[in-house]
Amino acid sequence: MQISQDPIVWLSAFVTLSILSFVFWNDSPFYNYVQSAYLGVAAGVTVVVGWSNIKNQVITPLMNGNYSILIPVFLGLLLLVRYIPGLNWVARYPVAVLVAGGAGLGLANTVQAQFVSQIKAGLLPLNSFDNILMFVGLLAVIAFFFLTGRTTHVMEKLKLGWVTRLGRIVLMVAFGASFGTTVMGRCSILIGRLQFLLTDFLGL
Amino acid sequence: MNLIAGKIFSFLVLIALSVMTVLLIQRMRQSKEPVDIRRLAGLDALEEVVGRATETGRPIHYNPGIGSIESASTGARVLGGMEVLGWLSFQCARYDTRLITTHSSPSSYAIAREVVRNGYVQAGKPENFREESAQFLSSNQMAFAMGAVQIMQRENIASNVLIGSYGAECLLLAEAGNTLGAIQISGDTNAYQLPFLIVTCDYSLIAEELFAAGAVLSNNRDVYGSLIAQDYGKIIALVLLVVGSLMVTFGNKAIVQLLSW
Amino acid sequence: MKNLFNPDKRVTYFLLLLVMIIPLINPLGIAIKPSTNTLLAYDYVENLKPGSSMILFIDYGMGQSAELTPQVLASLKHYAAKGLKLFAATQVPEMATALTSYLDQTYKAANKEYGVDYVDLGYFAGAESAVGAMGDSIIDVFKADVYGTDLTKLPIFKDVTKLPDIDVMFAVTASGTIPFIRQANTKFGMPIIFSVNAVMGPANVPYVQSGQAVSVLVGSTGAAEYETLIGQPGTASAAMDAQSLAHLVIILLIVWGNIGYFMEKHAAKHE
Amino acid sequence: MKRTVPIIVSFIVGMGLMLDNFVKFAPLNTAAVSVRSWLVIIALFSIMVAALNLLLVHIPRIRKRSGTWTQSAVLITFMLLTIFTGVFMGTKNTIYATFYDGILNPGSTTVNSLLAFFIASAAVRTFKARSLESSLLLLTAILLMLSNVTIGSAISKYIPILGQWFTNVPNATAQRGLIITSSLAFVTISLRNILGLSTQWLGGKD
Repeated sequence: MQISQDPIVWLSAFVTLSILSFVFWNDSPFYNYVQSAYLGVAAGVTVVVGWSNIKNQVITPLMNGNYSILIPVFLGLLLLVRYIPGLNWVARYPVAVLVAGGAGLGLANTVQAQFVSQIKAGLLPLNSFDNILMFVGLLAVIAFFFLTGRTTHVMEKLKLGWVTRLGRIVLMVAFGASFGTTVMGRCSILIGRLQFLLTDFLGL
Repeated sequence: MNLIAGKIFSFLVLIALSVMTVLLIQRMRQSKEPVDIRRLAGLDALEEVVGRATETGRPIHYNPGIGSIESASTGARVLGGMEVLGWLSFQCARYDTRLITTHSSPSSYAIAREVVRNGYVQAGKPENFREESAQFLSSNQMAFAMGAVQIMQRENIASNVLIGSYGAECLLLAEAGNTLGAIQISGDTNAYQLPFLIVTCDYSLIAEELFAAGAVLSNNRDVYGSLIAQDYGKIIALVLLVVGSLMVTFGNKAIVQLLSW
Repeated sequence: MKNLFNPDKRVTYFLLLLVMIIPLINPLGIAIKPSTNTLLAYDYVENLKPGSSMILFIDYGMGQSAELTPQVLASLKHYAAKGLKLFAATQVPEMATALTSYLDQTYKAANKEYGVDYVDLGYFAGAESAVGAMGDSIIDVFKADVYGTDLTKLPIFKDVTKLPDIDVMFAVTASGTIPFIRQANTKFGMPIIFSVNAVMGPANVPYVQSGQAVSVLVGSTGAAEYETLIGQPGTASAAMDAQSLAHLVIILLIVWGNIGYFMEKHAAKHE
Repeated sequence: MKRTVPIIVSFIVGMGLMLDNFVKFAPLNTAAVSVRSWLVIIALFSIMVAALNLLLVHIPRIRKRSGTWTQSAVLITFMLLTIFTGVFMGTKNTIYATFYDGILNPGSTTVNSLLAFFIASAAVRTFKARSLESSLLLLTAILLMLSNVTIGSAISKYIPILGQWFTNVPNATAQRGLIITSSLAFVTISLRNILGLSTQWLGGKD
């Protein structure tokens, strides 16, 4: 076991152990101050990377005479106006373009990507146990999500209340699958940290 | 001008959904019909939440999660939670029960403060409104969760309401509430956090049930109208699935072609 | 009775740490058998003809890198060995510098030529909207690579201007697969290989079954299997034994807690 | 001017980008290409505003010495140091690289690793089979936990097979149901945003 000589490895070992101390000592000052440092660096990195993008995607094209880019730049700068009292309504224009643009792009393909494609994928020949189970399970889950009286009263009249309960049970299997796999994800991040401490730092 | 092949059916479905949504929202805005939603376990438990807190004299804690109101994906969920908060604050004002809410973003803090104060005004007791009912903790997920847990432990809360937009912090909040023996109701559309909420809380509003509960409690006509439109969309899906599957079983691919038109 | 089945938190923390550290120091060497998902992704790339183009999107933060970076490195080593032309970008600002180091460890290490075999496009703002804009023109979205050189001057962009010109997408995401499916697969049928953090594995199975995604590699287990397939065991394989024991401990804790719960309920019923 | 025009703008942009996907109509398609490229630039400015917003949250706290102002002081100093070295001396500069590899990388990874501890403590204290549903959830979770890791197949070769079946049949059909129903919710919410029926993104009262 020979401890690493690299100062950066020492610094990250210190940061790792300070944050891990939170688990055993809830308001440990190490955790509080190291976390503040990390949040500061994270915000700083965002500004640095954002600035290099502004140079590449805004300033250089403008200098090369591509003036059509002035429109989005103008809208982007309007976002800064939000901090001038009385003028913050001006910032609504870039927000409108961003929110509506995102919604429009999402809407354009959501129906095909999720609604239509997944219904097509649900059209299975009912000739095997798995396919029949998937067919009934899918109908039950969709029926479970009937919420308003207009549909649920019809379900009660047709004595189909049990379909909603079946839908809820099938959903529990899906949530169980996600729950089980989440544990793997959380553990792998902690194991990654221990690997760093044991191999890179302590050289085991 | 012509339609792009392969996307025509989706376009028709989108138009049908849009027309239904707009018409139903307009009609619900005019009609006096009460918001009629199927029985939701989480909704009925809200009475129990207020009752338990009033009997024991211990406060109710509400927390909308780390999600911000501005972003499209989390905004609707936080606003659904705020509608539940509106009902809660009215009940707390009526029964003089203490209500504490903790927040991770200045905007959700500001809106919650307005919602709770409004609840006290409607109950005719504006003077009973207390600052503790809306507290901004931190925008960092872990610091926000631990701050809320410390308040829950210090105040020894009777009930814990976690309806909004959550990340991994909901595990911390729900576990703390559980170890305090508080009655807990949760609600989120985030399928990755729902498993934890269902296992740790007594009652859970699953996915769109959250919006339905919010619409009932605050008589939100727009949400009610769009929920009806969504239900009709589900009927379209069920019809396509049943007819399509039967036809595919007998080797007829007409519905599959229709969907890929 | 209460504290036997409801131990102090620190007891469970020590137990978890112990069970993870022991196999990291001396591994148990339990065999890693690749699952269908990993084979789907691996075989798809194996059947690509050399010189096909691939675009990599890093859509996870530094916090998830322990779970997803092993998969990125394993896949990039495979793509370099197959001689694929690689376009690499990230929509998370803090990952721009990390992306450069991942390319150095894989494509540069396999002495591929920058600008001809691979290009580092760095960070782009706008998430799904930007992927939508790349459908029109990648050059217009980025304009220059990380080093500031104009994209039109790079040989790799000779016959590639927009996203549909690229053969395959490799999206490594911790936030969601739908934005990539909507803007690339639905719009112009681009095949996508996903690597997602473990929590999103089960939720994305329908997209593999519907053919909208080639495969969805799941977290660090997928990475360990991929490392085994390319014959270069790395950090993910080394972590698998610790994963196994950690999972066993958590399962035992759940069972133990529930035994206490049922005994308590049983005792309460008889009072 | 303050409310109606932004709503009209959002209607035009939203509808335009949506229709562009379905309709081949030259003026609409070319306009949509440029609007999409605008989104990238505006989004770039909005993340810069969000990052600088941190200054507005923490600097008043430092000036007023209120609450955890010492932590805010540490945060702001590291933020400004990172910005200064990164912008003026380049990202290859030693100080910037030390902050990146020595603080940001371990910091964000370790904060995320804490969740493994909380799952372990919650496992014994709160994950109880209270009802039929939570027991079904827990049983499926335990099966998936075993089948996801190598020890599962070591215990018995049926575990991975059963795990795969649960993932590809009951789980897949339930997730498909969730996808179909959530896409309907997404459509109605996005429509209400574009058509100006819900305007919480406008913010403010006037």
